Amino acid sequence: MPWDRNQMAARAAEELEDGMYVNLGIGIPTLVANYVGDKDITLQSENGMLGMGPFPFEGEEDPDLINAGKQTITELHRTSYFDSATSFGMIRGGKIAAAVLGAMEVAENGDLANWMIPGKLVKGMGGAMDLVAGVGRVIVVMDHTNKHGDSKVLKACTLPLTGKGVVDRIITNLGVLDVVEGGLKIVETADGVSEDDLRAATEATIV
Amino acid sequence: MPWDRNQMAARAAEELEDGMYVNLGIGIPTLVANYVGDKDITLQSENGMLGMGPFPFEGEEDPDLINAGKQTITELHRTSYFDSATSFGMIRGGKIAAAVLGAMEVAENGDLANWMIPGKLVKGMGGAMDLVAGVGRVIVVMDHTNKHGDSKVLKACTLPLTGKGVVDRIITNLGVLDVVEGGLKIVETADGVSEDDLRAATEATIV
Amino acid sequence: MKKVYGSASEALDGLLQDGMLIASGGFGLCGIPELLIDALVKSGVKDLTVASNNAGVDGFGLGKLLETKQVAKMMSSYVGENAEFMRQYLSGELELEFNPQGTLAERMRAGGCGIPGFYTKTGVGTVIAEGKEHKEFNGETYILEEGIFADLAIVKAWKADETGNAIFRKTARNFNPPAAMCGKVCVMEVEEIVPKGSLDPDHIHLPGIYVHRLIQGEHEKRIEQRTTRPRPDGTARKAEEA
Amino acid sequence: MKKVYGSASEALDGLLQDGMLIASGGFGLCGIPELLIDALVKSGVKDLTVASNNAGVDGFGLGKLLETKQVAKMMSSYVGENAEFMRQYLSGELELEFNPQGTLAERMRAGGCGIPGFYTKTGVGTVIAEGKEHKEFNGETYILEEGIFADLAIVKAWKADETGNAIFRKTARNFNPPAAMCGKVCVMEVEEIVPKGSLDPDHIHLPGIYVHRLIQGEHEKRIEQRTTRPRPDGTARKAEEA
Repeated sequence: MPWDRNQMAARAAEELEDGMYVNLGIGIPTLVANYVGDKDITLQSENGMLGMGPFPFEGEEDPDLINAGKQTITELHRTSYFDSATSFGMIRGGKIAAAVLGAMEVAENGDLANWMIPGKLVKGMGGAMDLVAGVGRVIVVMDHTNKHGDSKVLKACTLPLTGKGVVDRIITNLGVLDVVEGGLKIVETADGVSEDDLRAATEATIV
Repeated sequence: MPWDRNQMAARAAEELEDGMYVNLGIGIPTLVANYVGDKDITLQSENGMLGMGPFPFEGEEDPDLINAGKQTITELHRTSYFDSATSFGMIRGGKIAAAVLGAMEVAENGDLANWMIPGKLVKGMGGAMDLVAGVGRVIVVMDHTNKHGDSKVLKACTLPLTGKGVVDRIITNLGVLDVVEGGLKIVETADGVSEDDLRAATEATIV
Repeated sequence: MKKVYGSASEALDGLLQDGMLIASGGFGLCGIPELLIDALVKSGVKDLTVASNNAGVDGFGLGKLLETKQVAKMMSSYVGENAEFMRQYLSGELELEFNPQGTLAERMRAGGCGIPGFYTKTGVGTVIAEGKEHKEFNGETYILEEGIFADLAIVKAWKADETGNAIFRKTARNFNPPAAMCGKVCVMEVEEIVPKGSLDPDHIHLPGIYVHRLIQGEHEKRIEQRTTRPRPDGTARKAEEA
Repeated sequence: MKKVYGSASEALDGLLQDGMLIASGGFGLCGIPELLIDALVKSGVKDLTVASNNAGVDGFGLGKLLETKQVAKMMSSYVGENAEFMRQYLSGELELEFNPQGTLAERMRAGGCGIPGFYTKTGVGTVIAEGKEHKEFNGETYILEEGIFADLAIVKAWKADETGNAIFRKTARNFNPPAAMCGKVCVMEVEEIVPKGSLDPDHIHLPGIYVHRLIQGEHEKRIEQRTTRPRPDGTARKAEEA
């Protein structure tokens, strides 16, 4: 059976190691925080914070304390605040060990598209281009196919790119794939999903 | 009679206007602080401080509080501290209105040499190159001639430059000169010093 | 040298010109210069280029300045929460220059620090890189991005002393320091002006040298996404690290 | 993930290699990583390139590392207080790359921020510009300076919590944050390690993400130029602004 959103998030959490500073994107990646367990993970919010805590209790929302998705959050004992130039300095400078991001399309060469559908959706890349260019390891978490059943794991992206050759690992509802020389390599499959199932659902070259 | 060190400093202080952020170099420029009177001047110390106060009272020296000349100083109510990258960001970014600096040589085109005598003195430029390139107005304060009686106000500098075409005004023991199109213009002379005296002591073209 | 002004409109007096480039602090609706934006609306200044990470929402923040069509061009990274923006952009009334968020922040800081250009890996191989100089360093390709030198910066801090030394609160700091740095003139609004000497010099986030005019005022500080979690036992408790 | 080590030597264990590039914080003798410099001397690591604004004085700070001839090259802006340095330099034993002070600080910050190169007006028309790329922006000439990417950064802060969040005191901050940023690994010494949560998150000067290893120790904090003024009436009084 393919993984659900929470299972994908749990699988992504396995990628994170003790002591890592990590940036989690919006959507499924946000859920990853629920599965880090005892690991000493520090979450960055790229609007200027390290050590992002959970949502506040009702009535304790602070308009001066939001995450990159503009949601009210809380601070922790380890928290530090800084300005946006410093925040992206640490991103661009490779200080963030990993980013877990959603995607519209990923290609077998590691290309990532997750910010724009021409003529349809013009919201902007926000910090996504900086993250994929700068962080140590880019892990994409997304459904393997779109709502029409078409593969989102492609030979080449069709949408405008967020970054070229930037993705290291893809975690979908069907399994885990690594970007390697010549295409994608299957790392594992979801329980009850065979390698053939995964290949059949994938447009990209699997080596 | 030519101005003495304190008179030169007093004359330089007249250049400073209310509200200015100013950087004072080592030597005579340091004395300028004694003559700003009631003007609201904020002194920068380029090692990371705005709002530099006077020397501490004996017994109150703080090893964590020094100026760019490595002397112990004090803070004021307006003081702020910052790192060296930020400090030179404000210098390079033109936020410092004026720098008052000493010099070995100044040329009629505004070239300044004050950091090195080849084969003899290799101390380094410190922050001088950043200051002359970045601040709004560069005012040089120095003796008009060296100890051999040779003019330090030259047609062209002979020593390695600190900056090219960077000097706006020169205040010497003999008077005040501005760097203008085609050479230097006499702004005023010290009491009892004639324009002819000043011309005679100057190698540079006076227009 | 008085920096403190009586109102946002007074603080902007003499600084505005049609067609000017304004850099604004804030991220989403957090830490935005609400009062100065309102004063810009009132002033009627037009054909503005505004460098700001976001474009506000409909009816609040920079959204107000879009409704009055005073903005000709936005330099932003994300404009997703503003229907009027989208309408004007898609109809060609409004120009939009997308900047990756970190590139935008660094371009502001660079301008403020006298750096006209810097190289970054961000955006290489994407539409962002089109038309920009490419250069190799140690075998990797980078693109040249230029510093932003704004005619005016409008920013919001938490507290400042009369000399403009300012501190920010939590994530409301965001783009405010880099925006302030890149303005030829910077006007700042704060929640409280405190006496000189009451802020620890080691705690200043933005030295007063960057702040030319200063006002104090009331801020709505609207929350864009109010997210909470259930209180386990009904008693007040701060979120604490395990 | 423990960052706290028992001694400077333990904290450097496994990080040292002959020929490596080390960035050091400090200005003059103010805010220098005294304990880590001593541990470098003890380690015997050699052929070092050291990026540091100054080279210490004879017998203290980086001067110690020069006496043992462990340094092959200095990247500095001012080395005037060190006779042994001058001797080695003039005899050709030591290589010296002069950097204008602001260029050195910005090169460190740039390296730490993933910026391989930036343009500056500083040094144009001087020996500093020789051999560097020149480029025009808006009719003015700038030179290209490259980011510094150090193998190791050694810095000194006042206090830090166990996660490495650090604060500095007065002008002892200086080059420490940019040096810390540009190190692949950064080791920090502090006067006091405090429990997590005891530093205000708004007061952190250097977030712990930049700090990989941390030690606490006693610092001599030698004063280079002890300058004072006479106490007018013999009673203790703090310098106050009029």
